[in-house]
Amino acid sequence: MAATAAKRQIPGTTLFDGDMAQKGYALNKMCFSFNHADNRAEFVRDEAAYCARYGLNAEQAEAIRSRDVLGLLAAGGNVYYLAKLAGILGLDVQDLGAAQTGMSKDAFKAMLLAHAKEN
Amino acid sequence: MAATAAKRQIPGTTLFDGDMAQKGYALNKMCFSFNHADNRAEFVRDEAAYCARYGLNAEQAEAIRSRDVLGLLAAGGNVYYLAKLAGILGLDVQDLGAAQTGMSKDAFKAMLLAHAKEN
Amino acid sequence: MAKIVGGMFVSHVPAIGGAIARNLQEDPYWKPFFDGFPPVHRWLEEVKPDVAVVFYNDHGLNFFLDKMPTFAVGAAPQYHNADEGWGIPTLPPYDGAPDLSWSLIEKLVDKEFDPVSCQEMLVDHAFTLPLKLFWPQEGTCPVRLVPVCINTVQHPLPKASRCYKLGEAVGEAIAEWDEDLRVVVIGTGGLSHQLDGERAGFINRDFDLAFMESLIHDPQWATQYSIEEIVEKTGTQGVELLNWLGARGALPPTVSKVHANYHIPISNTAAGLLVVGTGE
Amino acid sequence: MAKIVGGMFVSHVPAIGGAIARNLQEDPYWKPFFDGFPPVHRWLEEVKPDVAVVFYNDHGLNFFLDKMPTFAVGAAPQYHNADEGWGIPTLPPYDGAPDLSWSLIEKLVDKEFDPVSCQEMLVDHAFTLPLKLFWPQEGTCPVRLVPVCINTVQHPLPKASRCYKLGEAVGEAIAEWDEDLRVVVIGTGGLSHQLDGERAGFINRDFDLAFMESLIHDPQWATQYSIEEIVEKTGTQGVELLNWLGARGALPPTVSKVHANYHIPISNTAAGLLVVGTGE
Ligand SMILES: [Fe+3]
Ligand SMILES: [Fe+3]
Repeated sequence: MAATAAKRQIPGTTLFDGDMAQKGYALNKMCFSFNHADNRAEFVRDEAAYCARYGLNAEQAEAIRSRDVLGLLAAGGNVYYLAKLAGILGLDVQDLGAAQTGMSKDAFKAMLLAHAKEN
Repeated sequence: MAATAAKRQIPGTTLFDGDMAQKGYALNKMCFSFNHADNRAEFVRDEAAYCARYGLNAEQAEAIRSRDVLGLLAAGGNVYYLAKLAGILGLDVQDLGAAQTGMSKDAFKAMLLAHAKEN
Repeated sequence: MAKIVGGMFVSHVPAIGGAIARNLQEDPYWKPFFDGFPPVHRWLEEVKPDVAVVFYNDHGLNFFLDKMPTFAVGAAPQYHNADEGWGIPTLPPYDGAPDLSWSLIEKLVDKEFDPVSCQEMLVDHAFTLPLKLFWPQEGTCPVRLVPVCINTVQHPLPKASRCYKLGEAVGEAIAEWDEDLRVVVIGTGGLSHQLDGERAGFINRDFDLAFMESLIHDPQWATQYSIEEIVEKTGTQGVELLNWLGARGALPPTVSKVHANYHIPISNTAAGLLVVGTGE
Repeated sequence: MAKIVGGMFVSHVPAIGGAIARNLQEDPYWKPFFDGFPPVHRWLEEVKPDVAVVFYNDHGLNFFLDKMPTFAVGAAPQYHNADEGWGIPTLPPYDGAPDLSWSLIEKLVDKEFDPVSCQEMLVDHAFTLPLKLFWPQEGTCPVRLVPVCINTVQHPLPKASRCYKLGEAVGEAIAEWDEDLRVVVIGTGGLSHQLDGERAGFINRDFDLAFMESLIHDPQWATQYSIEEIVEKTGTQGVELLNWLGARGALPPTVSKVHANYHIPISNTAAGLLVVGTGE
């Protein structure tokens, strides 16, 4: 049974609710650990071992391995914690945006700028 | 300025409010550490050094040294955390009660029993 | 739909853990306390709950003053007990009911409560010992759990009336939960006792008995009192009766008494036990 | 008696920390954003606040999902910033105002809010960067701080109307505080942006401008929307405008606009800035 009532559908958007939180706890806990430089270094040294230590499931570990941002979200990742992982990987939020929308980074940035011109 | 409004006076009783919490933070944090057996052992090995590491002030450190229960409370100790210290010292809650009321332990236990006979 | 079958209210004291570990149930000191439980065990075999929602207070195991919640609701798949520092045995983990937990949290937030959600949570003797008293069998506890933790440590404590309303909202959320579950609500702590200060050893038999009686026939009676008044009447730790009020709030107004026991003292505490049924 | 002199509302983005550290205020990308602040600095020199109450959201520095508060109020003597993992410089500690914090907490609990009290609390970029933008001078921040943290991470989030009421209760508590202090309230976060999902990059200029306008003339306007509606209109992180609503709730109904700026984009975010005065 889903923990939550029927949800409003917002295109391209998933609310991080109790269902997602249950799914993603291990992944988010790993990302929370990245507040510490030692932990970031250890992740870089051996990603797979670090993921295993936090008990990531196969879907989560594979999404990490393949740098699959939408896959990380689908596996219960919360963007507030995933952002710390992105920092390690040298990705900024526009890289993430491009990866998720299928745009080039330049196209993504142009899209952002275009919002300034609306109306 | 006191953090809190005029307080109801209850004889022999201090509510653990914001004023007390500010005063006792270091002491209570030290006692919270006693959830771990390693920390308890380290305290036993060198009480003064352990108190110093948690930044206890002179009043708190002296109350620890002299096993002064009312002094620990006056210095901001909260009984929920102090109870972990009592455990290390091998004191049960009737020892604490006796120490605070100035009774012998037997007299304190007799006083508790007498409540059963009220009315 | 989930149904609340009844409420169970009991004091908690660390020493109970030691007494259970050493099999002191027949010891003269402990016998008047443990003798309260066989009727509860028989009732539990009749009503067969699947889930228990436990209103309790943490004693500095899971929460410290750096992040002290007013109300916290567990939403973990499992809850672990751990060393609290006073040498009682650590009990085996408890299975959670996280979907139900999230449903409670959603409905509480919707009704303007501000709970802390806890996807990992250590549970202390206030949670584990009542469960062990109610389900004394070896091994893991046979019901799934939802912990609801109320601050009784750091003043300001939530008002008695607020705790009762919290319980009401929990009760409504359980009733709306679309799964065929039998739920028991549990409140632990109190009754009158005071561990700290020159008034240590304070006990108030009259108030305790009136309070236990009120939970059957006039459940909101104790909500007339401020926190300071409750401390004055029941002691600095007697205020843990807030957990009883929370659990009582989750029950319908009319309940029937199944069993009660009251014994002074265990440790420094007046030990109360009350079980009420809803007829479900 | 303490007086609220005004409210300051601003977006927060980690990259602002990097821009400050590298002195990019005049860089063409950053200039339209940083140019918003000199008028704010002049206003602060006029109103000279002693204390700032900051409504913000934590991004996984101080709080994790094991203990996720709906509302948390700092009550520490000092607040430390720390490494958040994305390489912006750590800023010096902030002085607290713990007596005022406790007074707020007492009054919130009395009014049936259920805050977490935090006697130790790391503060992240959502707290530190707005302060650095408002008080850019070297060294420590010249006002004492009371952090009020609102959950924008783990749904269910508190409703917009609840955040506004939280602010109202904070405002009343400040007004009742018996010390001659000048207080500014700050709300950080938003405006529209979405970092995650196929809709990443979503921005809603019309809504943002209407929201900023509403804070001056119709402050409860945004409380008509559910959390889902706010996410739909402003993005998954645009919902951080809850912090602006909390801060606005603490101000009197009538305020006057001191300064506003709106610029798209910094990072993926529509950056808003609004300062209003109470005339105190
Ligand atoms: Fe207790
Ligand atoms: Fe943010």
